[in-house]
Amino acid sequence: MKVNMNIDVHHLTRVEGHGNIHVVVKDGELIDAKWAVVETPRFFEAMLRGRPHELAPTLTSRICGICSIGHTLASLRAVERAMGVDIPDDAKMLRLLAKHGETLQSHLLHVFFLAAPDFLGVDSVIPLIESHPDVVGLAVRLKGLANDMCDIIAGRTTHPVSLVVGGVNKVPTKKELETLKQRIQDRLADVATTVEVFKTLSLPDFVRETEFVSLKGENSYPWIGGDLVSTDGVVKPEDDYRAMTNEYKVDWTTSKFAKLSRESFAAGALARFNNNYKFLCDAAKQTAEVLGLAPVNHNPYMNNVAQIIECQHVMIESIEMIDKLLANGFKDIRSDYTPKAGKGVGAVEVPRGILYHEYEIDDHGKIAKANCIIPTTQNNANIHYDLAELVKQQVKLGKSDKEVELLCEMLVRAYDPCISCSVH
Amino acid sequence: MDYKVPKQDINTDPLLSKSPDFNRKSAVMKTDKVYKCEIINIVELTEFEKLFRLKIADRTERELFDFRPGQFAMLEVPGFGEVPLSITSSANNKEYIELCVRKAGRTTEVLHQARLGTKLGLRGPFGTSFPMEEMAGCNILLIAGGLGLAPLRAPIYWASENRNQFKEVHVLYGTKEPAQMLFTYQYGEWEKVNNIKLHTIVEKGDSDWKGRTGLITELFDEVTIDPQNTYVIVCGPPVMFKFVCHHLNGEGIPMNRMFVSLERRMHCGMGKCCRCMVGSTFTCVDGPVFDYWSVLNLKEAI
Amino acid sequence: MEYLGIEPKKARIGVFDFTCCEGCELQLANKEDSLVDFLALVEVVNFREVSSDRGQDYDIALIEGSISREDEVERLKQIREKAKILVTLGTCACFGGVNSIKNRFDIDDVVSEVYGKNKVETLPVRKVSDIVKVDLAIPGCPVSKSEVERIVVNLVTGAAVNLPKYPVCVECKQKGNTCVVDLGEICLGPVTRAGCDAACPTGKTGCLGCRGAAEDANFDSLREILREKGHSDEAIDERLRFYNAFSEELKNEG
Amino acid sequence: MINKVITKGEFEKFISGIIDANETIGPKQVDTDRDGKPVYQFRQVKSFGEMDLDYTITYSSVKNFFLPFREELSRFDFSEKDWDQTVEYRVNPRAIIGVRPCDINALNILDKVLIGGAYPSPYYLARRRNTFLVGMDHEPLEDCFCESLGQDTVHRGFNLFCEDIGDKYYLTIMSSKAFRFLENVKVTDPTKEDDIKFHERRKRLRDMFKTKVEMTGLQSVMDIEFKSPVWKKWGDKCLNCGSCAMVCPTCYCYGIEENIDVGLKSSRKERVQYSCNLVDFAEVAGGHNFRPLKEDRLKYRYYHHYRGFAQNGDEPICVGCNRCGRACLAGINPKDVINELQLES
Ligand SMILES: Cc1cc2nc3c(=O)[nH]c(=O)nc-3n(C[C@H](O)[C@H](O)[C@H](O)COP(=O)(O)OP(=O)(O)OC[C@H]3O[C@@H](n4cnc5c(N)ncnc54)[C@H](O)[C@@H]3O)c2cc1C
Ligand code: SF4
Ligand code: SF4
Ligand code: SF4
Repeated sequence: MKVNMNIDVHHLTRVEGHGNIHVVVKDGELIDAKWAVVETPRFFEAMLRGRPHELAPTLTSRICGICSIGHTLASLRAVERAMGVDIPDDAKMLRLLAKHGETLQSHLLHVFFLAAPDFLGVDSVIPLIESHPDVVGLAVRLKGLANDMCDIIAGRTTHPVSLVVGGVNKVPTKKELETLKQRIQDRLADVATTVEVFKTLSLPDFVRETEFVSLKGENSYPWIGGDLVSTDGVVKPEDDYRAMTNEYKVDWTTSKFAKLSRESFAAGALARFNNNYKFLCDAAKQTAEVLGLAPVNHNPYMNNVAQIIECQHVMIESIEMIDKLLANGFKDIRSDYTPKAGKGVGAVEVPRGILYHEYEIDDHGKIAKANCIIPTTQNNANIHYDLAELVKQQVKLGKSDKEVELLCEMLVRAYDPCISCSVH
Repeated sequence: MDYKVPKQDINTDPLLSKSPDFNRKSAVMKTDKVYKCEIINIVELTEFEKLFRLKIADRTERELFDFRPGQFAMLEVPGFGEVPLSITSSANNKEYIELCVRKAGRTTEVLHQARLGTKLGLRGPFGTSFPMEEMAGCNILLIAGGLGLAPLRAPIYWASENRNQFKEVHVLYGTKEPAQMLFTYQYGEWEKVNNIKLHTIVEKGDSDWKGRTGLITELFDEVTIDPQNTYVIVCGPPVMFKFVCHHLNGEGIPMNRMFVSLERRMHCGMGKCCRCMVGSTFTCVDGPVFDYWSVLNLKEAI
Repeated sequence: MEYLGIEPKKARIGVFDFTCCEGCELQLANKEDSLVDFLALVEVVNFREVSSDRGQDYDIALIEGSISREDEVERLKQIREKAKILVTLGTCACFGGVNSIKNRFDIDDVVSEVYGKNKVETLPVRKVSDIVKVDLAIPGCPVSKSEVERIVVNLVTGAAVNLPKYPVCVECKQKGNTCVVDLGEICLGPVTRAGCDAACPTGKTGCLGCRGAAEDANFDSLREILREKGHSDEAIDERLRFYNAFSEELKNEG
Repeated sequence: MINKVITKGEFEKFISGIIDANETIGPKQVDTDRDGKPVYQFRQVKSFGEMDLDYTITYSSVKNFFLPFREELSRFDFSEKDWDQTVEYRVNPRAIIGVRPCDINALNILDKVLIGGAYPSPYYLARRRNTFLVGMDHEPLEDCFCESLGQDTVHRGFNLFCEDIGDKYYLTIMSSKAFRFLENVKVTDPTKEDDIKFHERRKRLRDMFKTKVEMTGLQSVMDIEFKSPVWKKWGDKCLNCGSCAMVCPTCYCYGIEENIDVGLKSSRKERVQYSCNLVDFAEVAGGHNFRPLKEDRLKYRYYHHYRGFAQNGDEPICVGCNRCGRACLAGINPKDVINELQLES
């Protein structure tokens, strides 16, 4: 039987921002498969011009409501590298803690609130409140912890307030840190339960070989700054990020596409996992084994699993950092500096992949030129080519257009795209 | 540790000499504890005003609630807020009290949706009152503008119930439009049964309006005032009593025989929150009833 | 609420995002301890970010984001027609937000800066009330979940909604903060409407005024104070214009 | 009143004993200001060392431990056709250490307002009665003017007061509880020498005051100068931000808020600290504002503070700590405003 399909998902739900899926199959042949972002562009790079450098992080955090801490950190790093500002170690640790809070909160939001309804066959998390109260309860508890973690360290989960050029502005109290540590420890049990739940779910079996790009760990699982690496063996310094992304414009979407050694590459939890598996803590490695994930894995749906593994990893790493901070008693959290002209890049692993900010700062300490490359932009091409391959494979298997449509939606969601980001 | 200091126990230290007993029933409304009461009747007076008849549920509490004309109560609508309202029923009535409520904001709007049987909370009575006994043997002039008739209804009841104690009793009442007149259903009774002379005026009449139009001060031509033998009570918007009192002062009525009821924002009713301060005076405990001399002494009163 | 004869009606809510970061709608899923109760109050009939269910019969439309494209104008007008109550959620919707910085530049220049020779459709950024009637505004970048909760409770129970009229300093002092103006920064707290629990000064960063002007705010005095502390007018203006939340007030400034 | 003397070492052990057994609040450095000087606040402490008893002045006053910024007055629990009200004003006993004379005097003023009058506040009373207060003298700051108001020494309203006479504290024991607490502590009766040191210390402190505010006849001056241009001058600068009232030890004006809980099953009635400086303090339904101008509102705070209100016997309620002056970004402070008013008259 010759299959015809016409899939048109206008404004995909349960993702951040506006994106459309468009698939046409005629007589069993794939005619067209498109991933198009239709978010209204906001021109942050243009708006940054002329802004005082100290407001750049505040402004760019508004690129994205979910990874606002990530944007703040990338922006801070770009400003600080441009002006040669060194930040104290305790401040670095506090920033990373805030980052971990965000990773945790973003991954949880994605796994439980956006992706889980697909696996459990419902429209949204709301019916789950009744059907799966324990899972929702657990998700809510964990997310509460993640939010509080950001609040305590960065002042606020969405659009942080105490991360500033030179370091951080405000230290949490000893008591806050101690309670936080205790709470993380307590919640590790919930992660274990999550793993149990995920063991029972079967994720779609789909593979398309691709290239994975992430930061390159030196001694630990990488989050902020450092070299860039790909599974195809490319290694480049942070400053050469443009050579790692090669952005280009396609005509059906407001977001740009990117490529490296092949037609497309992927960034995000799975990419980090594939490149830096060896730096995961033992417990996280064990979880990977339990959930059947080993590097290098080419199934994009496994991104959800990689996210769970990262949740566990950052929780454990946070406990270690809090211990160190408590022992240090943080004296030094902010360095003084004099604004000066310069150019700098900041690369930060945010939940969805590497985020790059690059600024040129003038003599008055104002931003003269800015460029930001968002993970979803890097993933767009990969999503796009995955869609084509997925439809081809599923049509061969004789799946109905409803089934294919759902799988396509799930595929896009698996990347956890942050669309409004990508058209900043 | 070398020294063990005993753990302190609650309320043992006579640090402060004065220790009010908050458990006494009569002191109940001195805290934020309310008397629970039930709406037993609702009359829709105008588009914006309703009259609520409330019965305090507990008998002892009902007996304790003893007020004088001019006093107000704090009416609590649980969940929404508490509002000061003049008690508009007869001070003689121990069965229920009545409050006339204008839909004015958050709490009063919700209150207007309440039905018969709804349970509300009441604290009070609070504030000063009109010296009704002192007025015995004299004429009384009750002058109200708009909602100002509500606080005057209690003295009207008083005058009616003790009609032979007073000489002439006049009510001068003005509103913007005829539709805003309150308690119209009682006018006949006041005039015929109680021998109270009612004079009304509206700023703007309608096709059905047969009475006078104009400002309330114009009604003075209908009454002859004996300045040495008259008490006046004025309730209404500040601009109104400014003119009225000024006029009557000119007629020779002593300032300490003219009374006004002031309205300010109130949050506690107990002389604490300071929201109702006028000059250095609390409207809630030193008022709301003031004689005209005191009002003139209050900075920024009118 | 039954005691009053008021039957709390579940609020049928549609959440719609326009040009923004979607951080405000994200707040709706925050505050874990009351989340389940909160979700019981509302019936979400259209909320693309968390649900695939797309109903069209909502009473309350929560609008997030500013308006910067022709199709958004149309969509907004359609929503206005359907909604009984239209609420702007967040600074972008209420005032234009950071997106408005774009309006300081030439539009073509902005497009070419970001997209090179490619053509991209865009309009100057406008706030929602420039286009349709707004019944209720909840400012904040992002909005505060406690305030949203309180407002939703009020909507559901039919009580009037009030935002604080006084400035952020009140909350800042209640938090026990050291004033950041004393620490040498520019803080717009004295002229900004409270309600955020002084989020920024509590994080030791000056307020940028995302909640718009407090009532009868004294801009002249604040400017004078900041000048005396050595801040340039340029730096003060940069902040006053950051969220476009004082555009009306600045127009009147002498 | 009984006087004793205690060595500083013994005193530390005594206070540590109190901290061990009770929730204790003391002055603590919480921050540093622009010039690197410490900023102090009253905070809960777990050990003697955490406190800095030589602190200059706390940024906010101790008032908020008696009048919290937000306090539940009562709650309503809804049932089907009815509701139940709960009023709770019991609090756990606690101790506050190191309170300065002016701050204790401020509490004494609040006592008059909140416990005196026809309607004593049980919430305040419960907190006041369950707080063990240890006062302590100190060297006045440049801008303190409590002496002008006669509030630089304190005679009541505390359990124990300590005056620094070198390596010892001269104690004034004001309550039986304090006496009992000191039972197992090594205290001695003051010697002649101690008494002399005590008087010297008092004199030295008194001589240190630099800021004088002319209080003579101020009450009538305030009444007469109700329309003075001084009010407009300062009113134009005033941000109406309420900072002064929030940090002031005697500002007590408040508002009531009632909110239904998210579950719709209960509601809370709360007292929230307000300030007559805030724009809607005197606004009534329908939007009429009895104090529409900035100067009206600023004047009102001064009026309340220096003319006094009926509830406290028409006395000034300011204790001269100048917290308001320090907190005010616009540089409005009692010394300048009052001295200018005095010049007007
Ligand atoms: C002594 C006294 C007697 C009163 N008698 C009556 C009466 O008999 N009938 C009547 O309809 N109204 C009367 N009022 C006015 C009535 O209290 C207000 O209309 C009512 O408080 C409005 O509350 P709201 O919550 O509906 O409005 P909102 O404006 O939403 O009220 C918010 C708060 O402001 C306070 N408030 C607002 N407006 C006033 C006001 N005009 N006066 C005092 N407080 C205000 C309320 O206490 C409330 O807590 C009286 C006021 C006072 C002071
Ligand atoms: S930090 Fe800002 S908000 Fe806080 S008191 Fe100072 S000026 Fe006001
Ligand atoms: S402090 Fe100012 S900028 Fe920060 S959240 Fe509040 S209003 Fe917005
Ligand atoms: S000096 Fe200022 S802060 Fe201190 S008591 Fe007087 S008014 Fe209050």
